[in-house]
Amino acid sequence: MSGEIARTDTHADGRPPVLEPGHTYATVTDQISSIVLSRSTPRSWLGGFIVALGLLMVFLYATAYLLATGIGIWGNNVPVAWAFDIINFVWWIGIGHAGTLISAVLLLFRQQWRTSINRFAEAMTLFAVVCAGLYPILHLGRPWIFYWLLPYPSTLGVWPQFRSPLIWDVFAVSTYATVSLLFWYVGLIPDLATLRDRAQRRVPQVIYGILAMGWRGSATHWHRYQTAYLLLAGLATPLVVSVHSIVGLDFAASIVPGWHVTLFPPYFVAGAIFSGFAMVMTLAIPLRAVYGLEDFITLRHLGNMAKVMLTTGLIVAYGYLMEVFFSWYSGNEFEWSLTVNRAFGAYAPLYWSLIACNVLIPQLLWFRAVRRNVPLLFIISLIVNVGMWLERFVIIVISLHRDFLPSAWKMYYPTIWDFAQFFGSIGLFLTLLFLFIRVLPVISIFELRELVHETSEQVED
Amino acid sequence: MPQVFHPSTNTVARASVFGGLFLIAAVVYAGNAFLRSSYVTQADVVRDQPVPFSHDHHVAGLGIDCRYCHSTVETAAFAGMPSTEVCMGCHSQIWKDSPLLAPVRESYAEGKPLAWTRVYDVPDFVYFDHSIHVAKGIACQSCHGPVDRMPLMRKATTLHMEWCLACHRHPELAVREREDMFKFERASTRQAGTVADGTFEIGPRFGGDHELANQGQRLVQQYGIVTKQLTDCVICHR
Amino acid sequence: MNEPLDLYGLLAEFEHPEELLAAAAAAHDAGYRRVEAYTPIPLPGLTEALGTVPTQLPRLTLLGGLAGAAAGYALQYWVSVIEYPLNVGGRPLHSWPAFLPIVFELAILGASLTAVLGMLALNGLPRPHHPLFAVPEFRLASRDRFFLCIESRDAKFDLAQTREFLSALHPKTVIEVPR
Amino acid sequence: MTDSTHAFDAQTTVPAGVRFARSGPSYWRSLEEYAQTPEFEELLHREFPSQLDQWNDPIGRRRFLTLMAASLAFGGIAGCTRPPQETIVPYVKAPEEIVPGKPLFYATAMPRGGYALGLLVESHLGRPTKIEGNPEHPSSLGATDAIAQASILSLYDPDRSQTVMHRGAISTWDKFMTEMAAQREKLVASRGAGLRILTETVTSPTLSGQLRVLLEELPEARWHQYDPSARDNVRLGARQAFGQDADVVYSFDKADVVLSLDADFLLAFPGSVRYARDFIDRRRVSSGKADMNRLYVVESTPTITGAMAEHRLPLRPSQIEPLARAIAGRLGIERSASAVKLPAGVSEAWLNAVVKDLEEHRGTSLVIAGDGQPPAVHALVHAINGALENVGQSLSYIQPVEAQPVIHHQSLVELLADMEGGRVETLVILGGNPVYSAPSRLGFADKLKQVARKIHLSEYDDETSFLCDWHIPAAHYLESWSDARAFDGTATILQPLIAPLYGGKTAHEVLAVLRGRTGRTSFEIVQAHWRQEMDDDQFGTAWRKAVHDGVLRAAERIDPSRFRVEASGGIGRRPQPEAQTGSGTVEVEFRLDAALGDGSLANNGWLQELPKPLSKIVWDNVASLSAATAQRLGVENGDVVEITLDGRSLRGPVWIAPGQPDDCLSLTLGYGRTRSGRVGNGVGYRAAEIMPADGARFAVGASVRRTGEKHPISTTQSHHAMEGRDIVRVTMHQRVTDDSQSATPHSDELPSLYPEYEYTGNAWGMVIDQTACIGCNACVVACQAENNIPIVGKEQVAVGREMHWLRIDRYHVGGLDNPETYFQPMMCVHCEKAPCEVVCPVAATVHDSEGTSNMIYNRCVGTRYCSNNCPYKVRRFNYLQYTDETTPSLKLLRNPDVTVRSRGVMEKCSYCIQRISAGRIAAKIENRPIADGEVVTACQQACPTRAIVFGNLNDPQSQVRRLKESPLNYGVLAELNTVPRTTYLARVTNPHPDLPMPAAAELHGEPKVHADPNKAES
Repeated sequence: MSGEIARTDTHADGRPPVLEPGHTYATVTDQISSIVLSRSTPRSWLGGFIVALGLLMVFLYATAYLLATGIGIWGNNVPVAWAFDIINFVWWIGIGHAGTLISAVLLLFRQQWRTSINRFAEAMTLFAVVCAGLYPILHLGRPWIFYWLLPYPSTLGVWPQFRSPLIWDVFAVSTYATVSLLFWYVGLIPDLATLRDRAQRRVPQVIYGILAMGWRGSATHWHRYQTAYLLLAGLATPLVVSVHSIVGLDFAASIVPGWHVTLFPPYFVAGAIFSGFAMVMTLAIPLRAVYGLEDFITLRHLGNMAKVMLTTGLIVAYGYLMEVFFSWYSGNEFEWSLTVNRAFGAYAPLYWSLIACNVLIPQLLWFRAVRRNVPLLFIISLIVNVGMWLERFVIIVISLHRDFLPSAWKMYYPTIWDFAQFFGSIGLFLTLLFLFIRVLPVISIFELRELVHETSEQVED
Repeated sequence: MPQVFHPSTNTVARASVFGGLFLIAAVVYAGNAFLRSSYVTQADVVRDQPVPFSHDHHVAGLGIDCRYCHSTVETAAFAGMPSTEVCMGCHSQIWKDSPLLAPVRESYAEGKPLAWTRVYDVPDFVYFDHSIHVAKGIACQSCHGPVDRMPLMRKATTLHMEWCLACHRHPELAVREREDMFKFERASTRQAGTVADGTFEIGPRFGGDHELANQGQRLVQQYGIVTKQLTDCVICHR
Repeated sequence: MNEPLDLYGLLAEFEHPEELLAAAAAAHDAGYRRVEAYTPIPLPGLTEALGTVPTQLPRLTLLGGLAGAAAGYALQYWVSVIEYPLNVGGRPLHSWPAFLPIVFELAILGASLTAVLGMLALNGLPRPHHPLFAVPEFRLASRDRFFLCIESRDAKFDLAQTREFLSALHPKTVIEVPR
Repeated sequence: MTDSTHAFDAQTTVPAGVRFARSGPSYWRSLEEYAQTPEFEELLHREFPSQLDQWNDPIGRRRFLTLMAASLAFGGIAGCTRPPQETIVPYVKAPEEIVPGKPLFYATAMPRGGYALGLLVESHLGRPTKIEGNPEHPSSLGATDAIAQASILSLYDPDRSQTVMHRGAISTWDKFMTEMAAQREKLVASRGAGLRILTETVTSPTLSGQLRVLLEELPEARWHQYDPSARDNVRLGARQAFGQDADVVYSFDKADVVLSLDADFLLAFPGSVRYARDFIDRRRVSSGKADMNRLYVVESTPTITGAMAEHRLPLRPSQIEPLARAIAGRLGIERSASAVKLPAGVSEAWLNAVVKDLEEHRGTSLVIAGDGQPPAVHALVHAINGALENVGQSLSYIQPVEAQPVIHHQSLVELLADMEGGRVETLVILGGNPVYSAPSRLGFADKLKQVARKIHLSEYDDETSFLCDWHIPAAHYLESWSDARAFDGTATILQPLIAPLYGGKTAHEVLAVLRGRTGRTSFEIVQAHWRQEMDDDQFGTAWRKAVHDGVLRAAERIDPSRFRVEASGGIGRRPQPEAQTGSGTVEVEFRLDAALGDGSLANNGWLQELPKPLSKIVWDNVASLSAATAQRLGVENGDVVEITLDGRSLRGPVWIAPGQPDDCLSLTLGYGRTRSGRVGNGVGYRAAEIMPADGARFAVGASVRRTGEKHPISTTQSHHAMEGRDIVRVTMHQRVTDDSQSATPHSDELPSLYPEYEYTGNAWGMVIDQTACIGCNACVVACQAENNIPIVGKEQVAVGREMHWLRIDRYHVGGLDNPETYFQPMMCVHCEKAPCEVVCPVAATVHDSEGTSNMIYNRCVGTRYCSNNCPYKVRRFNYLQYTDETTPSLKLLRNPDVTVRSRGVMEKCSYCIQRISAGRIAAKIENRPIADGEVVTACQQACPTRAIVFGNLNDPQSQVRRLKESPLNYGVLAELNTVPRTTYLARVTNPHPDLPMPAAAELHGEPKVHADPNKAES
């Protein structure tokens, strides 16, 4: 038996450790790579995968019917021309923010505890962005010419209209997808090398070999590698902020009462982080249970994520408050009647359940006891996910269904296809996630080895 | 122990990673080339017609004016296709039993119209008006090319929107004198050159020729053409 | 300089990072220049010990970012003002504030792509085939072993002397790496 | 049919002149071509509005194919496919007046309820595409109404009957003629005994001429008339007052004070289009005129006429006679005791104001009674107008326009008696659908069984045809040679625009057969008739002129002195049909539907989807009642009730109509068709089910019972209040004339960050005068017809996806019992700083250099962001494939100058850009500016009251420019700095100084001006 031993049983402050004691380079490497390489597929994985696949089928069917018939199969109308389609888009893109944020920002802040969760947080980001990216295409009246939104020298001699926030979206989302992918992949390279070297059979050797690009861990490579990784982190951080700001601008740049709010960009970002961490939590808790990763994803991690949720939750709450305040303070009759309509109109129940989910319930996280109660954290994270979806419903549908001219006011009711499309996309997300868990290391192995290294030093000196 | 990969894979791998960008570029380029190819646009492709009518013979040979058959070109959006009556006007005297003209005689006798294949066909959402173009100094040749040298009719351009725009952006490069409307000129009589993006292959070409360029400007004034209006979407789409 | 042509270099295997750091420093002091260390984790100070020069990557990345931004603005300006000026809701043709988001996104995109591709290029990756992969022990380089390799193309390389020098550093083993 | 097309194209019809060139993608879609295509055969049996069932359509084969297509397209493959090969099919012999791409306009007229509305019909290569009013014709003056606009759709309706039917089996016209020839022998022998002819209202000189000759030949035969829209009460009233028949022609241009007693003269009268014009011209203060007329309306269910009133008084129909009597009493005409007591709900103040106003305006006042009111009221009104010296001034009497004035209801009753008594062997029904339209109590259907030989001529194989032995498909009026007279007696010769698509026949031809003149075309018949009327030597020119102008001659006014009603007791009190009385507590009235009329056009999708002027309901008729009554009955909107009247009952949904008098249900005719066609079948309830047997249009004593069932009702506007927002501005006449600051309390000038765009050249703009808009919907259908706007069906409207580019917003101000009602036509206002355009990612909607906001369908990808960002919500989205691309006949209907939109594309008002382009091209070819009024939008052209004015803002002389300078001019939601090109003139009302001013006029916090009476009287 060789290598350092992590001696991080307790910290000075008595907080739970980021890595349970007794681990060496070898143990962390073996334990995590074995999830992919040797260990047999757990039942729970199979069960979950089948459910996810079923939902994915629903998604495909709904999409086929959508393409054949037109988006009239949804409940959208005039004035409510955007509904579930854009709600889901914003919801997913919001979720897709935690990953990059965790890896990038926490990396810059040298937060050791990020190590155990950044890998699958990033993966989750990618898959969420995939789901998000589908909606802007599917919601088009004529999706088959979606490529007209891209600037290319067409025979028409016409180009996209760059003043439209939707075009900003196209660039923001595609950039975000690309950079997240790069960030995730670069992070994977050393681990892929590990898997290549630990794989016994030829096929995995070849596959992981190709993906590892012949990484051999030379000192010079590590040097450039870390520089690049740090640069990416530095770039991803403003990117992540810009992306959801631009999504916020989709609304803020319009004149619809309830959309035309200068506060939107920052509070959309906060909301994104809020929902993103909630989703990470929702995924991390079952994951550590099923694969026995309690040693790596410790209560310390869950606690920290809970704190982030609490903070961002408070920022979001502040946003809600300011919305109300400004609509009153501006003295704009349209804004104010919208606010009243939100609180007491036809959709009021949704508004109040949004407040409950996003503002009231997260306050429980003030208590350490709650932050250490895993099942409770799981439930709260789920509630926040629901709440964030409701927030988008409130913003989009309630604002649209009653705007300027009362003669045009209409109610909006979703159809079964709206729900099929929504839950179907969750299926798509989970399917991708399950596959990822099966074939790639869910926790960054080399960074855990680093952790072993660092924690051992800490005690030595 | 054996290597997992053969040395050659190094080259392959690098090529596939760093060549990827060039690959994408190549695909985009090829796609564009394809869309502009005459396979798609049918430019310069001769269509089958019920009667192998030769513009070469009738225009260059006999010197018949365009308006003799396309009679509404100056007054209506549609240039007009000759009714069978018009054909028979001459062909009841000459070539009156040429087998080639059998369909014409048949049509005339039975009152069944001839069905010509459309050569110049813009999409239904494009509203082209011949009368205004002729009135503002756009000659037949500008769009239809050297019809007087076409034994069988073919489309002389792509009819792509970018092609229309080339003229609508620079009318001064296309307009001609009134009396030249229905004339066909050889390239030799004018100096060669092209409009900016090269898609504007036909019509008067006097890139370098200042005298002609100034003349173009003068005509634009004279015809009262408002150039900035020509690129309004609704000039063609309604 | 009797350097066997069929040899890539000599590989010394260590169990502890500290040993490797020491060995690397020693090799450098001994005048070896074609020395490379292989580790399962990035070891702080290792490159310095080997005397490697710091990378140019940050500068490249900056250039990539600027290029992206410039391209973004140029595209939007050309399209909206020159190529097809349109009266869009009475807004000015050159609505520069509306152009900024895309400029920013493209800057990030350009920089990120340069950073990653640059890193791969400078590292000479991808390189799935490498003499070291022929060494069975080397598989542990991605687990818990630390290796130091003195390459045969080093001016000072001499099979006997170098092997001697390495063994003096108390490695677990010293292996000859075939080319 | 090809030859026949030529037959009339070439020689006989007379184009009213070419307007201007309008090109289109389908120039060659001429009838000749269609005649040869298989589509034309298919045309006979294809699904009509496929969009109706699109919604619940399961994924069938077609679906699957579309699916594949879509997914292929999704893969971008569509980008690489070539356009389909098209062919050009020129004429063999070109008719000289036809220039492909240039429409021709032909003058004709639409007979409705017998009365003609003069029209000019646009024709592209022999297919009529659009109906306009005939400026020369007194009933139109260039305007039209919704039903006339929509009638062109019925022309192409594939559900129209297509073959002669004999006892349910397909037969032929020839067979019919041979059988009739045989019959004629017997008839001649029996001098026509047992022959009965039933027509609708007949004003056609030719037809009546034919009938007279026939009746001379066969003296035993009888001619009966029954028309559900007949005006029996009016006729009886005149007879009671004067002992003779006379029609009234109103001259609203001479009336300063108008009192309507349940008379919806702006919509439901023959000549309403003209009346609306004259009436509004007396109100238009924006055009500088100082004085303004005043309208009092007493009515039951709210109508657009009531909405225009300064002072509206809701009364149950039965209460109106006492009121009329009271007014007559105050004017010293009516001396009977009953004259003093007032019906409940009428205040002394109100009555005094009205009487005072009337007396102060002797000769310039006008009192009108509605068709539904009993003869007595009409008699009283004649007396009142006489006493007020209005006769010869604001109204005049003319010889009846009807060829043979009869009391239709009596006529029908006599016929039924004969049928029952077995005295009818052969019954020839020329048009009309009595089995459906006659009150069920009369038992027309049963008694029809006792007739040996029943012949029915009608456009549809309808309820009546079903019970007849012979059914002859009737030609649409756009397919027929005929003639008809207008409300003022003006005669018009109807010329066909197209050969009968389905081989329809006219009444003339059928009568010719009865007279043994088989095979005579209606052209010959009509021409023959007029040859007698006109002097022979100039006949050729006279005929051409008559057909070309579409106006023949008006009936001369009769000397007023012949119409005196002596003051007496109990005017109109004489044996008269008593209002049906049952045991119940509720009063029921029956009126023609505001959209469908008498239901003969029930299969017309445009009319079915046309929002009713006030309720905005589509695809249904309802029983409207007051809020209080609804509360009393414990029902709410959409609850199905059972209405029982004297033993007969029907079930229908209720709808609360603000302003409806209590305890009064208003039912509308025209719905509940069972054999109208796929569009109209089973829509709504059939009111004739319980109509009184005596022909009265209302009855007291009905009872209403809740059934507990619900019936979903689709409306296009669900919210009626302005929420205190500055949307419709209302001001009072006094303020406008006193000082010109009135209507615009705060200026619309706002600072903008953006540099101004210079609009040199034309700058198109529009002004809509809300004082003039009567909410009649003509513009809505005109827009639909001009711009190929599809219908979407009831379910889609319910979801909120109607496609009308132009909607007429209706707002209520005040209490539910009798609120003020304001109309605001709302379509794209073409903002100079359009919020919609900025957010479009593909530049599918941008401005052109003349300042109109354009929608480029073929560029639109359908993000719908523009709709969200449009504060006026005037953009419409094709959520599904709404345009019916499967029914060939509808392709003939479409306007070739407007792109047909497919699924997934946004659309909106374009200011009729195709008309602008046509005008621009015409002007540019001649190197001249476009003259003011040269370019006219479809809505503007259709508007009876000229409420919509369109033109060039850069032309200082243009009318629109002048209106923009009016103090009444303002932009809706202009505070958003959208800089709309379409602005509105505030609604001006002229309340009586002694009566309360409109609540809406106080909305903008202006001081309550109590104007001095002199001003009001001027």
